[in-house]
This record gives sequence, C-alpha cells and structure tokens, in this order.
Amino acid sequence: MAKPVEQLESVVIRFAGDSGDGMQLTGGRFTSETALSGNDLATFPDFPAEIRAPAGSLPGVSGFQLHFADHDILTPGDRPDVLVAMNPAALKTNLRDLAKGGSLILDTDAFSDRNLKKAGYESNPLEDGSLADYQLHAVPLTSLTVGALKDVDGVTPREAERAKNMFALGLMSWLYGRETESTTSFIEKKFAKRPEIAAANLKAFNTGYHFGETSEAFVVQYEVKPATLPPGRYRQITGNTALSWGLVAASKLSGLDLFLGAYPITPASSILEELAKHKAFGVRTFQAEDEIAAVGAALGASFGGALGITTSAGPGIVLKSETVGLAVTLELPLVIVDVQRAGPSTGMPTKPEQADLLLVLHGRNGESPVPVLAASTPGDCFYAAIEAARVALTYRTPVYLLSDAYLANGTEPWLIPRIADLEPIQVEFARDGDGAFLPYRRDPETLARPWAIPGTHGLEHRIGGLEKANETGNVSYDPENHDLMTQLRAQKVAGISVPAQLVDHQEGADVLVLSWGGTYGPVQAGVRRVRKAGRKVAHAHLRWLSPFPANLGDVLRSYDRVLVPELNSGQLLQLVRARYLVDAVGYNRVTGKPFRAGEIADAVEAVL
Amino acid sequence: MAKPVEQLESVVIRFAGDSGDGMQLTGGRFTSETALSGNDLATFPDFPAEIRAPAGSLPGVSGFQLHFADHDILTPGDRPDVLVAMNPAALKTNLRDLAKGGSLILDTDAFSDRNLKKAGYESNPLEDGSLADYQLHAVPLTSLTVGALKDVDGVTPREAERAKNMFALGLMSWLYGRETESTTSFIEKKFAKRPEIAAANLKAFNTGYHFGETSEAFVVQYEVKPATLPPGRYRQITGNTALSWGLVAASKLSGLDLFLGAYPITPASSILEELAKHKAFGVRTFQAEDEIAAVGAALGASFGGALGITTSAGPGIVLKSETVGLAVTLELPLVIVDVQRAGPSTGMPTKPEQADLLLVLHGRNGESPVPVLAASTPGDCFYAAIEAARVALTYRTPVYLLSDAYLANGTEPWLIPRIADLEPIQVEFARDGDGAFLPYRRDPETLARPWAIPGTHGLEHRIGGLEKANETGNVSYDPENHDLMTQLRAQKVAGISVPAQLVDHQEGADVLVLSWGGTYGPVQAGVRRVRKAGRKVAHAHLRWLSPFPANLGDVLRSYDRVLVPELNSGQLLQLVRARYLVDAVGYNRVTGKPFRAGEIADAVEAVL
Amino acid sequence: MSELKLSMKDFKSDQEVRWCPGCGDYAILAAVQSFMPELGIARENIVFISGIGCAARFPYYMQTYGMHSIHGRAPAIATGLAVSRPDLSVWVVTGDGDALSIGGNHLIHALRRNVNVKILLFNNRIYGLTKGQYSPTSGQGKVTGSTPVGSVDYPFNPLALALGAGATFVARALDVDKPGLTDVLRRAAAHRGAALVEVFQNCNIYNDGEFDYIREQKDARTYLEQGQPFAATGIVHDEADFATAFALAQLTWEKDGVLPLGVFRDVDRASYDQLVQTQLDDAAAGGDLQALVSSGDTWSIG
Amino acid sequence: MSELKLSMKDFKSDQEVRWCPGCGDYAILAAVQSFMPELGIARENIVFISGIGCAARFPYYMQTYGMHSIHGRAPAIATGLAVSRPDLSVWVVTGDGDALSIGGNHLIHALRRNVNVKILLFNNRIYGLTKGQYSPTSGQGKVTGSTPVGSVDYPFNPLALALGAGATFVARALDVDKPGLTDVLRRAAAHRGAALVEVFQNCNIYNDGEFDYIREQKDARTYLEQGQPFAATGIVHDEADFATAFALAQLTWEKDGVLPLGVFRDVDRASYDQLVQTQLDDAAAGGDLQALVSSGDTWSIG
Ligand SMILES: Cc1ncc(C[n+]2csc(CCOP(=O)(O)OP(=O)(O)O)c2C)c(N)n1
Ligand SMILES: Cc1ncc(C[n+]2csc(CCOP(=O)(O)OP(=O)(O)O)c2C)c(N)n1
Ligand code: SF4
Ligand code: SF4
Ligand SMILES: [Mg+2]
Ligand SMILES: [Mg+2]
Repeated sequence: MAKPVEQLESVVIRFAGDSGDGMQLTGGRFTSETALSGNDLATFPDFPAEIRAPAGSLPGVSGFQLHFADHDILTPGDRPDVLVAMNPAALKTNLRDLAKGGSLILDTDAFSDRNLKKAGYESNPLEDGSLADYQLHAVPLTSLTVGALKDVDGVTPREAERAKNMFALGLMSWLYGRETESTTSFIEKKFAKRPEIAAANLKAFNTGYHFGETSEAFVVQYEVKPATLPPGRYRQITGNTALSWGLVAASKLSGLDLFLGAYPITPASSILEELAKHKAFGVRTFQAEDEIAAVGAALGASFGGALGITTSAGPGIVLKSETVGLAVTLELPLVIVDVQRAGPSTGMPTKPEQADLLLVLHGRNGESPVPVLAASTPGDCFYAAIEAARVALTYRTPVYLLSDAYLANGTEPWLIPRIADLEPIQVEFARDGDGAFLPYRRDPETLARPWAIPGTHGLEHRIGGLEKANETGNVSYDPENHDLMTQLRAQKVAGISVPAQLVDHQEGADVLVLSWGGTYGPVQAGVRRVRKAGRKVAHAHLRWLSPFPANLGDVLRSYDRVLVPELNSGQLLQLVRARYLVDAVGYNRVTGKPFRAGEIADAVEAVL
Repeated sequence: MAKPVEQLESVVIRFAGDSGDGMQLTGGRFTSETALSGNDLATFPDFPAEIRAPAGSLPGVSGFQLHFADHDILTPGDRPDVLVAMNPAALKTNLRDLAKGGSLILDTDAFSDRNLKKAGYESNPLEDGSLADYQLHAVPLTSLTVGALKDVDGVTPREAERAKNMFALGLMSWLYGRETESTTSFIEKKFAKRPEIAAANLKAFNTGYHFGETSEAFVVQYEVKPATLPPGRYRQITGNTALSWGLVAASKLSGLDLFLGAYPITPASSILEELAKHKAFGVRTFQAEDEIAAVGAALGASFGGALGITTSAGPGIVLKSETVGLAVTLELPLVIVDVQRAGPSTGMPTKPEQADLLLVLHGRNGESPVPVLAASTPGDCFYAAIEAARVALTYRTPVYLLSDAYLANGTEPWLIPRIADLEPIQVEFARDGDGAFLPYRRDPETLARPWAIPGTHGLEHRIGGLEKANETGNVSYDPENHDLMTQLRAQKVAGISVPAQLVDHQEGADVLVLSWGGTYGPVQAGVRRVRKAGRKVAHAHLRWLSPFPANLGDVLRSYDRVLVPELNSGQLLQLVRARYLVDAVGYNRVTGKPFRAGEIADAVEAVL
Repeated sequence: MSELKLSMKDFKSDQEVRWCPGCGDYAILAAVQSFMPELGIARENIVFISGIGCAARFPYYMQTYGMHSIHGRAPAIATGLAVSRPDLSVWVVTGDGDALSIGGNHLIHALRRNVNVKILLFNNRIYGLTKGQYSPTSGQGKVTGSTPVGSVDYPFNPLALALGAGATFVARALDVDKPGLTDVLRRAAAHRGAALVEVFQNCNIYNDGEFDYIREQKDARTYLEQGQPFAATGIVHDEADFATAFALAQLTWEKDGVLPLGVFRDVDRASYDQLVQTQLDDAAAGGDLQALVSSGDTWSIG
Repeated sequence: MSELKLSMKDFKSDQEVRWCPGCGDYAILAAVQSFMPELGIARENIVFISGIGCAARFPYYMQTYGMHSIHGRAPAIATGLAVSRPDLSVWVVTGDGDALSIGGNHLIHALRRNVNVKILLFNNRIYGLTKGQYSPTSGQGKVTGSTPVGSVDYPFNPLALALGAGATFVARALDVDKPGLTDVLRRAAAHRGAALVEVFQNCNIYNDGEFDYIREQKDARTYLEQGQPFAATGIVHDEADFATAFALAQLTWEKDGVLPLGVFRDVDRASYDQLVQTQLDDAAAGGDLQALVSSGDTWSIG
C-alpha cells in the first residue's frame, strides 16, 4: 500500500560522501530528475582540490547540494533540510550545516571504527546520541546494495559496493517522487560498453527505490509541485557550458571562426574541454604550453581575423597581463575569460571569490584601459559571453569577462534560447586599396581603428607595442602624441555603449544594495527575505564594471545608504567611492563560499 | 686680456646632438665640473630608445640638460637658456624649448644640405633668418677641432672629428668659468689605453677653452657663484646608483647577503650592472632567463635567509606579479624595484611615467596586500632602498619600491652619508628546538611570522601557495580560516609603522598639493613659484602609498581643495578619493616627460 | 600567382631603418628582401612577427603585414596566426635573448609542434637593445655590462636545443654570407612546418668581431652537404638522422677548427596547422547551434 | 655527520598523503624516503621545492625543508636557493606539465647553467591534478579531456630536450622499480651540478597503463651500462659523449622494442654555485661601504 504524501514548497538536499563515492554523479542525476519534474532548482557542487584524497578522510569529502521548489528560487539554499552522508567524514564536515530537526540519511555500514577514527570521531555518533536532534534514517546502504547484486553475474564485490550511490539515488527518487526513466536510460547509455555494470547500477537504483516504498524507516513520501516558470523549453546548464556555448554563438553571430588559446586550470578547464568538442562549428582549440602562449596565440589569431579567446583563472590570469597590455595598444579584439577562484596565489582552487576585479582593471603597466563585464548566473554566462565578444569586435579591444567557481559548476534550469532571435554582430574588415592606409585612424562613432587582416591587398602594415603616432600608427616618441593616444585609448573604453543601470526599486526604500557578478542569486534572495519581513530595500546588480553605466552615479546618489556585498575585501566598493564620492559601505566575506541569502538579509537589516 | 664677467643666479644649458656625438658624456663632464664649482644642480639626460638611430636623423637626437645655480634648486629646468646643437636635427627637435633671446651655439660644419634634408629643413636656418630671435653663436666646431688635431699623430680624421664634443665642452667650460682639472684627468684615465686618443681629446678640450677666450664670437664670460647647501662632503649621483648603493647598505645594516635576481630592461638595467660590481660586499647578482625566473630566484634566496631583491620596469614588473603573489602568501621578505617607464605595453622605454601604482597595488589574483613606497629624488633612492628592505625584513613581506626613468638617470649633488650613522636593521631567524614549530604563529607586534631558514635543526617545515591554517601553516580549505588569514595578511600591511605625513604648510593656505614619487622636484619648485607670486599653497609629498600615513586623512580634510599632480591619469587620486572621500582633483599629464615647474604653478593657480 | 612579378624594392617599407651603422642586421635585411620575390607569394599573404630587441625591429622594414610584439612571445603569437590562417606565409624574426632567454619555452614548443612558421634567430651573442648584457649564447667568461668579471653561464647551443626539442628543420647561416643565407632561406621556405634558422650576426657596438673567423675569411665558411662527409670530421651528413645532426651541431670553431653552415636537419612531417585542419574537416562542418543548445535532457513549461 | 643515523621514517612528515589510491607517486615517495638516510645529510640541510600538480605535493610528505611553489617555477626558485646556499642539498620535484609545459624554460636554463639541483620529473604523460588533459609528453593521437578526438601535438622527449640544453646529468627510472630508481637517485645525488631524472609514473586515474610494458614485465627493464653495448642496438654507451646519449635517448619501446633505463649522461663540470662563489672569493671580501659612497669626484661645502 502506498504511503501518505506530504506537500512541500521547497527542499534543500545535500549529498555528501567520499570523492570515490560518486556524489557529483548522484547529485547530477537527482537534479535531472528534478528538472524533468518541472521544479525550479539551483545546485552547488563542492569538491576538494585533490583528485582523490585518501578514502574516508575529511579533505576527501565531496558534496553536492540541490535546492528545488514549486516557485522560482535563486540559490542552492543556505543550509540543507536533508543530508545524505555516505561515511563518518561526510557527516563530520556537513552536519554543522544541517538545520536542527532536519533529516539525516546515513550509510551505517560505513561507520567502522577505522572510518570513525579517520574522521576524528571519539565515539560513534550512531550510538552516542549526538544525532538526537535530527530525524535519523540509519540505512545499511552498502550491504543492502551488495546483497541485491549478489546474483548479477560478472560483477566483482568491489564493483557491487561502488553501486551504493545508485541505491541512495533510488531511495531519494522514491522519497521525492521523482520520475525514473531518465536515470534508467542514463545508466544504460553510460555503461553501454559494460552491460553487467549497467545491470548492477540499475538493480541498485531500483532496489533503493523499492526500499523506500517498503522499509519502515520511511513513513511518508514528499511532493514538490512544479514551479510556474516562464513558458518554454528548458534544460539544465552549468556556467562553464553556457559560457562555452555563448562563445560559439558569438562566432556564429559574427561570422568569424573561434580560436581558443587556453592552458588548463581549475575552474576554467571545462571551457577548453567543452569547446574542444565543437570542431563542427569551425572552433579551433589550442592547448598552449602556458597562459602567456595561450593569450599570445589568441591575439595572433585575432590579428589574422579570427575571434580570439583565452580562458583561465587566478594565477593564469595574472600571467596573461603583459600580453593583454599589448592587445590594448594594438587595439585588436580579444576576450579574456576569468573564472575567479579563491586567492591569493594558488589559494583554494575550487572555491569561488570575486577578488580579481581590480586585477583585471589595473594589472598592466602604464595607463591600459579595458572593458570588464561579469556574468550573474550560470545561464547568464551564455549571454555575457556574446556581449563580451560583441564589444571586443565592435571596439577592437581586449575585454575581460568575469565568472567564478560558483557559476562555473553550479546549475539552474535554462530557458533554451532561439538562436535566430539573437542579434547579429556586425564586423567589417578594412578593404582593399583606398590609397594610403592609416591603421590608427578611428571610427568617429566608436573610436575603433580599422581591422585590416593579412591577405588584404594594399593594406600591408606593421603594428607593435611601442607608442604609435595617431592615425599613421608609426612609432612615435612625441610627448603630445603620447598624451593624446593615452586619452584616446581611455575615451574609447569610456565611450562603450552599455545599457543604463536598472534598479529593482521598492517604493520608499532608502537603502540600495549594489552587487555584481556571481552573487546575484544570494543577494537578490536576501533582498526578498528582507522585503518578506516587511522592510523596504532596493537592489541594483551590475553587469558592466568598466565602463560603468552612465546613470550609475545618479542611481547611487538617489539613496541614503548604499551597501555593497562582495566576496572580496571591497573592490567594487573602492571604485564607486572614488568615482562618485558616495559613502557606500561594504559587506565583505572571503571564505571561499558563495553568500548565503540569510547573511545578506542580516547585513541589509543591519544598515536599515 | 680677460673678458668682462657677468654674474648669473642660475643657468639651464642643454647639449643636443647625434647619438654618436657623445652628448651624454659631454653633459656629464660639464656637470662634474659644475658640481666641483660648488653650484647646486640637477640634470636630465634624454636619449632615444634606439641604440644608434641613423646619423643626423630626428629620432637619433640625444640630449642632456643641466640646471645649475647659486641657490638650492629642484629641477633640471623647464626650458634651456642655452642650447648647444651639434647638427640640424638637434636644432630642429630642441629649438622649440629654447626661450626667445636665449643663446644658441651651433656647429656650422654640420649644416650640410644632406643633414638639413635629414632634419626636414627646407632652407638653412643659419641663412634664412629664422634664428633672429636668439643670440646665435655659429661656430665651425668640427673643422676647428679637426684643424687643431692635424698635428696629433696616430689619430685618424674620423677620430679627430669625433673629438668635437670635447671642443664644445672646452668652450662651455670657459664660458662659465668651470674648473678644468677634473676633465683633464678624466680624459687621461678614460683613454689610458690609447694615449693618442687621450691627447686628441685633451687638445680639443683645451682648444675649445682658448677659442672662448680669444674668439670675437664671445664677448662676455659668465659666473654663477657657489650655492650655500648644507655643509658636508658631496658627490653627484644618479637615482639608479643611489638605489643600488642603498641596497648594498641594507645588506650591511641587516647582516644578510644581498641576492639580486634580475633580467635586463630599460631603465632598470643599470642597477643590475652596478650591483654586479660589488662582489666584495658579498653581493650575488643573477641575470635570469626572464623576469619570472628573476623574482623566483630572489624568493628562493629569501627562503634561504638572504636579502632577496629583484629589479625591473614596465612589462617586466607585470611578469613578476604571480610570483609576488606567492611571496605574499609565503610571507617572506622580498624587495621588488619598479623603475617606471611610459606605457602601456612596451610604450616609450626611456621615458618616465608614474602609471604603475595601481599595478603594483592590485596586479595579483585574490586579496594580495603589499606595502609600496616611492623615492622622490635621485639621492633619495638610497634611503628609500634601505627603507624598503627594512620593512620587507621586519614584516616578512614583499615590498614594492617605485622609482622612474627620470630619477634613474637624473643626477643631483648628494650629501655623502656617514654609514656609521645609519640605523641597523634587526633581523632574527627562528632558532632551534623549542618544541612544535608553528611557521604561521605571528609576532603580536608586527604580525610577522617566524623566518626559519634551512639549516636550522628541528624547524624543518613546508610552506606553499595554497591557503594555510593559521599558526600551523598546514594546507586548509576551512572557510573561516581563509577569511581570517585574508584579514591577517591585510592587517599586517595596514599596521606597518610609517612616519606621519609632513606638510610644507603655509599660513593661510587652503589648497594642498599632494604629490608622490619622482615628481617631488618639479612640484615643489612649482609651489615655490606660486608662493613667490604672493599666493598661498601647501604641499605634501607622499613616500608611502601603502599603507598611507595614519594622519593623511586629517591632513587632506584640513584643506578646502586638494590638487594631485601625477604623471598618469589619476591613480593616487583614485586611492585618496576612495579612502577619504575628499573631492580631490588631479593634474594629469602623460607625455613621457617630467613635469615642468611652470605647468605645476599654472595648475595650482588654476585651483586657487 | 604566376603573373606575380615582385622585386626587392617592393619589400622595402617606407620606414627609415634604425640600426647602428655597420650592424649585421642590415645585411640580413637585404638578403631577405632580395630573396622574398623568389617566393612568388603576394606581399599581403606574408607576415613577419617579432618580439623585442634590435633584431625584432625587422618587421617595420618589410612591406608585408607585420607585428612587433613583446619580448620572447613571437613564436606563440605566430602559432595562433599560422594555425588559424594556414594560407599565410608566417615568419618570426628574433634575437638570441628574445628567442632563447625569455622566449625559450615558446620556441621549443613551436618546434615540437611543427607549427608552420619560419624562425630567423639573429644570434649576436649579446643583448643589443638594452646596451650590451650577456645572453644565453654568450661564451663563458664573457665580460659585459652585467658581468664585469666575466659570465659564469655555460651557453646554449641553439641548434642542439632545437634538435632536442624535436625540430623538423634546423639550419645555420651567416649575416654577410648572402649566397649561403639565401640558400638556407630557400630551403626553410620550402619546408612546410617549423624551421629554425640561426643567423650569426655581428653586433659591432657591443660584441664586435664575434664571428670574424668566418666573416673575415670567406674560405673558412664550410657548408653541409647531404650524404657527404663533413670536412675532415668524417661524419657523413644525413639531414634525416637526429643523432648525426646532433653530432654536427656539437662542432665548434674553437674546438674543431671548423664550423658547419647550412641545413643540419630537414624531415617532412605533417605540420601543426595541417593536423588541426584535418580534424576540423573530419568533423562534418556546419554545426547546428540550435540543436546544440537544445541537446541533453530538456523539458517544457507552460 | 658520521654519527648521523637516520632511517626512512625520519623522512616522513606528519602530513597525510593525498594521492589517489594506486598512484605511482606512492612508490616514488617510498623510494626517496628510504634512500635519503644514505645521503648522510641532516634533514635540516635538505630542501625539496616543487611547482604545482599531483607530483608537486611531494614536499609536504618529506620531513625536510620544503616549498610547494607555483606552476612551473620550481627550477627558478631552487636556483636562487642553491646559488645563495651552496651548503644545502636542493631537490626539485616536478611533473611533465610543470617541468615541460609551463616550466620548460626554467628547466632548460637550470640544466644549461649546471645549477646544483636534483630535478625529479614524474612523467605520467598527463595533467593529473587538473583532471586529465594531455601533456607535452602525451603521445600523438592521445584522447583526453581537452583532445576528444586525439591530440595533434608531437610529444617532447624529455631526455633529448635535456641533452639539447647541455645537461651534465640525465637519467631515466620507473616508479615501481625501486632498485633501479634508487641507483639513479644515488648517482644523481653524487653529481655536483644539475641532474635531470625522468621517472615514469603511472597515473591510474587518467592515464592508466601507460608504462605497463615495463611495469608489468620486470624482465623487460633494460639498464644502461657505461662502456657496454646497449641491448641489441650495438650502441656502446658512453656517459660522457653527447651524441651517444642522444642516440640512446631516441630509442622507444614502440619503435625499437627496448627502452633504456639508468644514466644516459654524467659529466663533471664546475657547478653554477661554485663558479659564482669563486668570483666572490676572488673579490677581496669585506667591501668598505663608506669608501664606496665617498668614491668619484667629490667636493666639500661649508
Ligand atoms: C618583458 C621584457 N623584458 C625585458 C625587456 C628588455 N629587453 C628588450 S630587448 C632585450 C634583449 C635583446 O637581446 P636580443 O634578443 O639578443 O636582441 P638584440 O637586441 O641583440 O638584437 C631585453 C632584455 C623587454 N622589452 N620586455
Ligand atoms: C599558472 C598556473 N597555470 C595552471 C595551473 C593549473 N595546473 C595545476 S597542476 C597543472 C598540470 C599538472 O600536470 P603535471 O605537471 O604533469 O603534474 P601531475 O598532476 O600530472 O602530477 C596545471 C595545468 C596552475 N595551478 N597555475
Ligand atoms: S646594438 Fe648591436 S645589434 Fe643593435 S643595432 Fe647596434 S649594432 Fe646592431
Ligand atoms: S590523478 Fe593520477 S597522478 Fe594525480 S594522484 Fe591521482 S593517480 Fe596520481
Ligand atoms: Mg642578441
Ligand atoms: Mg603529469
């Protein structure tokens, strides 16, 4: 007989286990099932920098958090309602986040003395009552799985054991009434080459599902109704995938072949890996010997008329700076993608941070102005990439596009765009003949210089890193010319047309929250909480950091107080204070974690 | 019979000629003679980036300007009173700077049709009357020299001709009554290996001197009385020499061997070349394969207990950024010297600029705080270098020392310091034993961590670029620890004790001029002019850019208006506006030239 | 392009040449400019890319497309251009500091990958532009601005390094030896893939006379011939054999009294751009972007 | 240090080792830790410096001084330390990406200069830490995360590159071959100057089985012996002869069915730190700073 079904508006589930336990896969699958059930959702995978830290160790714990709801949501959730912990280390590192009264699903088989010791437990939490405050579901996941797979032939005990994550997935799928076909076909596809493994995983999955139905341990089933999102066709997407596809789209929209010069680095590598798959779009990916060669090759390709892109993070972005400086003075298109991670130096490679803003603005010698924009959500990375390319190509300038480790790996439902609806990017190369060619004569509108690519008869010319005479581009040490060129380079960037700043204003609000980049979700969610609590607050989220929207000063001055939350020590804060002389205050946390909506709400309350 | 002697308070002379004409040598010698005559002086050599541009061409012109006076002066002078031009190109490029009525000494032999054409003259200025506004002294320098050297044997006509700069020097020496022994002995020393060349140059020098005495072309001789400078022993010094010696002094004062890792680059190379001479002081200079290796080697040496230094400019400073970021998180001493030049990119390598300030502050990924100070005059580079090393060693941090192309090559009389009077730099390495060693336990005073160098028994430990747990220094991904370490690194730099900001205040002044670095001379000179004109203005010159002096905010707020003149587009301006919310305004010129006292005076007048 | 008739002067740009009088770079420039018409390639399809240094000013003087980039990075920039524009003839001009000091890594990787660029390394064994510090090819004991009592570094042998990196074409020539230099340029141009040409170049200001033993005595110039024993060494030259080329690259005037000029190695291998292009061609072109963004698990709302 | 009695465990740090179970790095770590006592050098006088990568975590596990620096720069950092502290035993641990991709230039320059550092290059022919992209030593056609249809790069031969750079010591060993690896470590440690030791290392997660032909079949491990012809190749080994070492370095299992392990080259030359020290010693020490600042033309006022 079916169990009673309880309705929920939203749930936050965290899967936590050993790097070897396949938590990312489990979470990913559960997310797909959830997406197909029509909920709104947001995810946050959180894995260690080590490939595989020792089994059962604290640093080896890998987590995946999913927030899904029957209404539109903005974040993966501050703290889980449900924690699935595959071993003591996972329990130890994650329990602190679980709300009291939250439910806890544990694999009792993993709580051996050895594992408890590795996790630094004096006594066994399953027995010492330390879990009394939670709804504990202690399930022998491993033995149940191994038991169920006894009769699947061709499967070693080790392999059987490794299927326990599918048992857990099956169990959770039952608990929240997820559809199961997609996972079934996924497993069949994934292990097509090894049917016995496919069979084992399927068996584990189904066993877990039925265990839920039958076991006493679970008395109710939950249901979260579909959310009412804007109509259309959806898919899940991570920031790095969206960003990669946005670059491919920019290539299509501009009619220029995409050339990516990249050197692997966490959390940017997956952009290189994604673009490497798209040779059918004429995409060339070049894995260079280092970041300097990567950006150099991209610049060389731009000189040849391609859409030159380079992607990196942290230390790799720093290494590209000298070459970006060359691109600034050559005035050639180039997009530099910085997937920000926690620093300084190597820092915490898998963790998000927003501390590269001043680096990309000022990290070059001399006066070297560049446009900078930032993506705000995983799906937005697609549009931000197109925007970056559009500006680079239109104004003949390097452009920095900022993302971060949170956007890169986080997912959200993404309304699939109609490519035909995207605005084309007009690019005109300089053409043959017309008399003496002046490589630095600018377009009066955009101040862009002509882009004359090799192969164009009669436009042979030389450019370089030394200061150039206005219009002719010949080497010049003339003092006034240098001052003029310095101003022209600055004016070109300052004159880029960026949309006016929109404000999510609330009647009567005298406090403005100003955010940028990957914190959009948590900050907007925090703002909504404050409003739910009946207080008034406005929110503006910046896409363009250089140049700023023309109306930003007016926006800021139209509020009594401005709060700038950033995952750094106050970088945008410095820029707006200097530029507009507004006494804005910062809310700054540098923990390698995204903001929680709750802390933002508290920070806002504090200034109200 | 002796000619009448006219008294002058100060004179500005510019020697200009072909790169091959030895103008730098001529100017340098005249400067030495002048110094020995007890005048105060300041010089500004201005040479092309090319080693030798084609003879007679405009880009090939090399200049040397000297300002000397019977009172203390601050700059090489805005515009020359006397221009010595060895060829048409030199006249063409320099005449615009000569004050109307100024005297002009030309080598008529050089005004051939060929040279006139190369310099782009339609007609010969010696004949077309275009020089009517100047006191013209047209002298056949070359033929007079060649004539005089006919009877010196072993000297080719070519060699004889090349001695014409010594003829010019002799002439000027007479004109201003300079002492001549020093030049005589200089010539003998320099050409000791080729006595015939020595003889030729001496002959040319003396002939020039006597030509002055006897020729009709010169009716008066000038005298500039000695200046009354602080008593003591003086020598001339360039910024790069002073900086090099300051580093050697820091090594002596700290008792640590100096290790310089450097890669040649204009205008920093001469520091490497100077330090390479001082092996007797235990100085090790390592010419690395690039700037990254240079700073890396210096950091490796610091890890081993040496005083690690690296020097560079422009693009080279950018390349060092990643490694400086490592030094920030390793918290090891390191001094990075940036001899600023005009950018962006390769820019104008021999020209000064102040546009690397935001680069050195923010050019690294993540929150990566560093101390930054700047030298203000050539001689001050000595003390600034000691100061930089003192802070690096005391606080275990990389420190950026900013100089520029103007300080690097400019000279001024330098009161020779008594080494015994310099304050020692206390450095204590961590010592053996005391139980468990905590490489990141900080000194409560300075927040510096212990410096435990290899070879110390019992203190074996590992450090790296990943985030470290407070105190133990073990790798840590703990969120709160990262936030704490980020704050500790910032507090350490913010807490560096730097002297309170002094202000050259004038009773009743309500405008403050705030300057920093190599512009001290021209800015202070401009301020003095304004005061001479009877207006009131105050001047503060910053040595420390990070951290700022604790009282800087109060200083700025105590004036109605603040003017910030910089050889950039407003970098210090951005910092003080953001930090103190004062509506300071900038005076910004980016021409690759130092400020002229006159333009500063005008800029001040404009805000008065 | 059969009807293409170009002469040396067509390759001279309007820029005034700015090397010191007497610099070996003039001779190399003249040799290259007079060789270019032979290529039968239109000027707009030729690109010269350089780093920084005296040698690196070369592109300014060629009436082709050109980029005077940043120190050491020309091989990387040229790689991006050559891979994305296989239709162009891409040349890199670099100095011993530019190519072997700061740019060493890009050089060996360009050679390893067999990128279709012709790299002319002007080796004057000194840093010219920065006024005379020693370079990675300066002899041990060399007294320069940065080594007042002599350099302690063991120098690179640029050819051995190139061979160690797996170069498919390696040659050596002399600035003032126009016929020899031209032969090598011709062979390099004919080689599809990466070609490294070391050109001994006299810096008469900071390192004058470095190569006088062959600059002054024409008859001391000894050339490699495929299949022939080289001079008295008895080593039979084989442009296809690594070890042979390596052995010949070890010969020095000081040690052996003879120094090989000409082509040390020339083997034919698919160039990097060709291999990249093949992969693009294999991927059925004209990808459908709408299909891409609509791929994977999707669901409809409303 | 005669009375110095250390054992393997003295070289184990308190840090938990964090490589994947089954990674070849464990075997190398064990071999190094058990060899160290043989050196008879106190732990405080030994320093391990690494860049970034799985291999580069090595220093954390050694109870000596250590620095886990930044990607590719370990040879440069180690150079500064070795030159300023000739009393130390300095080791560099690096991966194929760290040493040959981003760090290639520092590697060849450290070898050229004969800096006194022992460089252990863990070559798993993959980027491990960044989750499996191809490296400069991955074979052409290798399918990896960044090369879904196979890499088009021609790989480096690390030993040939080192020889081309003029290395004075070059050797190859295998992670699980403890005796062979230990012999090579012993020889490297005994060599004053730069030593490059390539260690074939299995990455069982991203490039499993790369070296099975000698990892699995012990008898297929063939060692070089000075003065002896190598296997069936007939090449008589001479550790002092460049061309011989280069020829031997060209042998591959695929092509020749045999692959040399052991020391390819070992010649004795003054090391960089020794040459630097000599110049310091020659400069009569104890310079007089007061005299220096008072030098040149000076004058008095007042
Ligand atoms: C990043 C950077 N570092 C250093 C320099 C200074 N610099 C310019 S050219 C050069 C070396 C020149 O030597 P080489 O490459 O042999 O060329 P040559 O002048 O001898 O022809 C150096 C060190 C620079 N421009 N950029
Ligand atoms: C400047 C910089 N670029 C890129 C990275 C990312 N990264 C870390 S390790 C690594 C390569 C690792 O490969 P390898 O050196 O072979 O070591 P392995 O992990 O295989 O032992 C890369 C690209 C980085 N940390 N820093
Ligand atoms: S410095 Fe040397 S290399 Fe440079 S232009 Fe002059 S002679 Fe030629
Ligand atoms: S990824 Fe490969 S190299 Fe890295 S630890 Fe795991 S097995 Fe070893
Ligand atoms: Mg050179
Ligand atoms: Mg590897």
